[in-house]
Amino acid sequence: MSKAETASSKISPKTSPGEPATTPEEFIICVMARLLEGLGHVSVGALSPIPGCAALLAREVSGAGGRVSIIHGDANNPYTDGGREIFDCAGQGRIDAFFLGGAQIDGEANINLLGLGSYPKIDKRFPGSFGSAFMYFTVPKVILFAPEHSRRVLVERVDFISAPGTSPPGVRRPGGPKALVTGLCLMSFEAGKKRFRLQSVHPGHTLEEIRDNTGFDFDLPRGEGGGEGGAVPVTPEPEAEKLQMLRSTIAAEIAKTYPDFAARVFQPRA
Amino acid sequence: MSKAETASSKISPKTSPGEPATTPEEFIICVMARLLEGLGHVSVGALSPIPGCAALLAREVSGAGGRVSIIHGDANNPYTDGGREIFDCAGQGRIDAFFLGGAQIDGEANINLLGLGSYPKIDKRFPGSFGSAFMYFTVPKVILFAPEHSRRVLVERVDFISAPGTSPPGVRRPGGPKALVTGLCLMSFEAGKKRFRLQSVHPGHTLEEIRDNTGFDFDLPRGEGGGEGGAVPVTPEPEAEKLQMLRSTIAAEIAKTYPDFAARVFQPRA
Amino acid sequence: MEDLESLAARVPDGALLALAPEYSWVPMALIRALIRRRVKDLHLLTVPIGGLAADLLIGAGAVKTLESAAVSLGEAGPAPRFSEAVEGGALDMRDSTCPAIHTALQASEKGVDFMPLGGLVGSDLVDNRDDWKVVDDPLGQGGGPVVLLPAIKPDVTVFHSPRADTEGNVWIGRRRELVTMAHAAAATLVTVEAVEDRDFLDDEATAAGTLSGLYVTAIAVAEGGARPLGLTGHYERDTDYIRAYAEEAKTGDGFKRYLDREVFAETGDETETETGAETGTETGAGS
Amino acid sequence: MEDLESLAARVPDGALLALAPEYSWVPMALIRALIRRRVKDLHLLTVPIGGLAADLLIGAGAVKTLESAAVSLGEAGPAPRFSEAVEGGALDMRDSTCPAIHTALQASEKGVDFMPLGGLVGSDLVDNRDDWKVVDDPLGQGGGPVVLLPAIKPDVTVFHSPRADTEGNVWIGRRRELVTMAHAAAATLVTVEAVEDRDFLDDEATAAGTLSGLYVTAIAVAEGGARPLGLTGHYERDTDYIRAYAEEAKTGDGFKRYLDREVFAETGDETETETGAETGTETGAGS
Repeated sequence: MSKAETASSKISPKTSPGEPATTPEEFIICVMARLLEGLGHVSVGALSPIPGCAALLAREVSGAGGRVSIIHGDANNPYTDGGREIFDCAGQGRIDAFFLGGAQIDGEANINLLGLGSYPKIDKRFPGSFGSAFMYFTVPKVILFAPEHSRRVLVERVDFISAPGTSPPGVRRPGGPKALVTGLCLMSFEAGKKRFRLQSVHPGHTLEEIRDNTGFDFDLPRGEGGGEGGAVPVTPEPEAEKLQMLRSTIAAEIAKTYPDFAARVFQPRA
Repeated sequence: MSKAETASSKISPKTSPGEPATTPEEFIICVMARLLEGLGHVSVGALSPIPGCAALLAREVSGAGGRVSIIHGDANNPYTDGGREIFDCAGQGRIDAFFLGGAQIDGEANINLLGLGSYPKIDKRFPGSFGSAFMYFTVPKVILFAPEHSRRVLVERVDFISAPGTSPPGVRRPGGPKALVTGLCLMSFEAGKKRFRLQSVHPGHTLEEIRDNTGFDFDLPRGEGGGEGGAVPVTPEPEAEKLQMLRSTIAAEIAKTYPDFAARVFQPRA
Repeated sequence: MEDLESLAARVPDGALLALAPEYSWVPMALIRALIRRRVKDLHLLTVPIGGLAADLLIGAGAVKTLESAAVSLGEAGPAPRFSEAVEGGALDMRDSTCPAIHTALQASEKGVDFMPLGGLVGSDLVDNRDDWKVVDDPLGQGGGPVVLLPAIKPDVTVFHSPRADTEGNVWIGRRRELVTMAHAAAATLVTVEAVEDRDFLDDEATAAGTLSGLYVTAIAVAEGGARPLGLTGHYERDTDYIRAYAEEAKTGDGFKRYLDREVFAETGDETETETGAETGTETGAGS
Repeated sequence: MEDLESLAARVPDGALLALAPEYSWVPMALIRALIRRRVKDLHLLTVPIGGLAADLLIGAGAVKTLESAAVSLGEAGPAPRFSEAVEGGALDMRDSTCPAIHTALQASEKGVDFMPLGGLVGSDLVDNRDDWKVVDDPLGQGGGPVVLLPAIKPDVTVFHSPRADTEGNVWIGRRRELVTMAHAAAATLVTVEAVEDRDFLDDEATAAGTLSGLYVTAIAVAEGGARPLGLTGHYERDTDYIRAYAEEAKTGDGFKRYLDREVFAETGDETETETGAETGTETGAGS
């Protein structure tokens, strides 16, 4: 359900001596995985190898008890009740985290997977809204994923709301956006304020660069006392141990669903 | 879904020389089968060997194209989508005929499968309404089956309406009662008039006897010109050919679902 | 590792307990264990028809509320403890009809508050269910009156299956009411004849008849766990036994004798434990 | 006996045609036969996501109305004929979301006019669907606004399966959206790799993954009938072929060349007929 899976090529953090350099994909996977540790059930949609790796890595790190489901594949696919089951499962409250992308994401976390223009007059059509209008409401921790951090993707206002970021009181909504992971940074989302808050900037990038490439206004990290305007942390590098796990166990596991991706991203070193 | 399956022991019609006498069960089966000939799909509920035989016999007589489904058994059971499928199937309009019994049936074809007394104060409890409140609405040809023809069963007004015989205009109701088969006679039901009409009296019985044993008023057969007050025909004896079919092919088929019944009713002669 | 008694301990007093019909793998050994642990105040939901298990629980005084489309011992006749309890006003009875129970579980399966169902209008069932609501076609397209059924969310679904795998998946074959019951329930407890060292989901042929461990809270091995009822492909329903029960349980005294002999006396089910048959696995991710 | 062309003749112009997603056994040979018979004015429903088959039908001018949650060629990128048709205003587009399509089919499966679904409120999809209705909790219990989706009843459901049996039953494995699609539809047409001389319902193991012939109108054998898409356990998706299509079909001229070569030229599918692969059976009791 997410778009092109190549993160910004600007990320090229240092690694331990003797180890190959961390790739942008590996970096993003580790950022995402931190958001998933300890969760009971992370479900991953179609065509999502990076979220899939993140979910598998988080499960591995968290030890027993966690479950990852990857639809459409044969491995890690628990669904035997047809195409509706993943949605039923979310409606039952059995999915703790899910990923959504967006051709456009705006400052209120509305997402647009459908197209550009004034509906129904579409100038540039994307595939469509998929299950976003339901999953965004039902899964408690939805992680938005935008590899391309640009004003083209992160807009002031989406052209079409495939799924709204927030809902008025009275609308039943156990779920919603909790974080946004891009090629440049990690943001959290505060539904009460309807605003994103920058959490950390990926190594090699700056707040300036993020402001320049973001079409909406956002809050800065909270300071020591919880107030506004704190310093902007750097997103931590992947821990060596996790990187090792990712390149061995997880690479083998994700290859069952995404052999091409695994070969491209992990194989040279596996 | 029907009650005790032993038809009145008063039926003992003559048979061809050399053939064993027709049993009451065989007679009723053949009466019912005539109502089902040419139908696309006859579905039979649980614990219904007599309707099951009738449906299988009608299919055999009608030639190719007919389908009989018998739930809960392994043979002739097409349902693989769980307990709801027979109801969904009826809701889709794919079941042409179904059987319902009733601890009580009244003159407006209301049926009571639940109990005697003033609900919820039940003096005599029966199992319950099963799926009658749905099947009676959705299956075009529901055949009521009351082996015991008595004022205890055929009452003026049922104590509890498990399923109503008719519905007011505006209620969607493609289905409903079309006939009532008892140990004494065959009646049809006219929804517009909300009344049963006697069609024929089984051999050896009389209109007088039926009046004495029926708790509700009913119409007599139509006369030659379609008017009221025609003569009362005798229900035809089973055709020798059908009886032969019943005792061979159908007996073998029904034994897959009801071995005890088949052994008791057909086995001595099969 | 779970056994029958630890599984039974997972059903709290007052639970809304969902039970499949007799042709659909009722966990009789677990029901007996529940009676032994003297479970009480159950809200029992039969999906949609009850039989021996419901009659035992009712007779043992474990059931406060019963929601059911019918209770019967099938060819063995009426369910004696059920009939007497209703006639004596001892049950909070919520009479229903088969498709209404299936539909209300589907509502929980989808996470919605209600589902519509055709038919029903004019049945006395509707007048006596203050939780059901008849509305005029809410689409406003002249569809006429329709009954809205509130979702039923069991606290616990229980069933017996021929087999589980070591991943916590359970074979359900074509008994797909068990799938809906598990999806709708907060917890699902399963007894099985045996646990196989494989993953049913690895094989397309077995995957089709498998309920994922995602929905299974705990599993215990109980050989013959559906007896005296039948289990597809394993053993037949013991009709003589059930007829004898129907006769003996006609009186309260007879039922008490039955319970003492068949449930409380530590012979039948307990023997299984002694022979090591009742070992079990707990799956990782119940809900 | 049915073959691909007679099956295609059973889909009338203007039909509401339901099609499963690419991982769920799309009958590509039948889609090509439909294009050869120049079917038109289809109301195409993708359940819930469309791919190559939808793109071919749209490009061939066979689709008037499209109801879909998304159309994409997956890893091969956007569906070029779909994108151009929407951008050019050539389609009556009814944009939906995956669970809404499943739910609307379930409504037809149950024979009700509508079903409720959670979420959705506040999505622009809702504002643009005049057939969807947002109502305040009709149970009157403060559940808040909920979307009611009218039932979708396909005229025809089509799919490809590894195998049918001689009784007209079809194997669907765990692809149970095919069950709902068949239940909801007036007619269901199936192509299969082969017909086996047995009854899937006789065996509990195969029964679990079987759609009864009760719901199947007609069957034709079409070996490789899902190619270039994949078929579980039989052949893999031909990703190179689909990438090449995505490139060639970017222009109208390229698409026309593709159609002439791959659909209208009597090579691929026709060869199968010559080798006797396309024979078929018609089941007795379609609906």
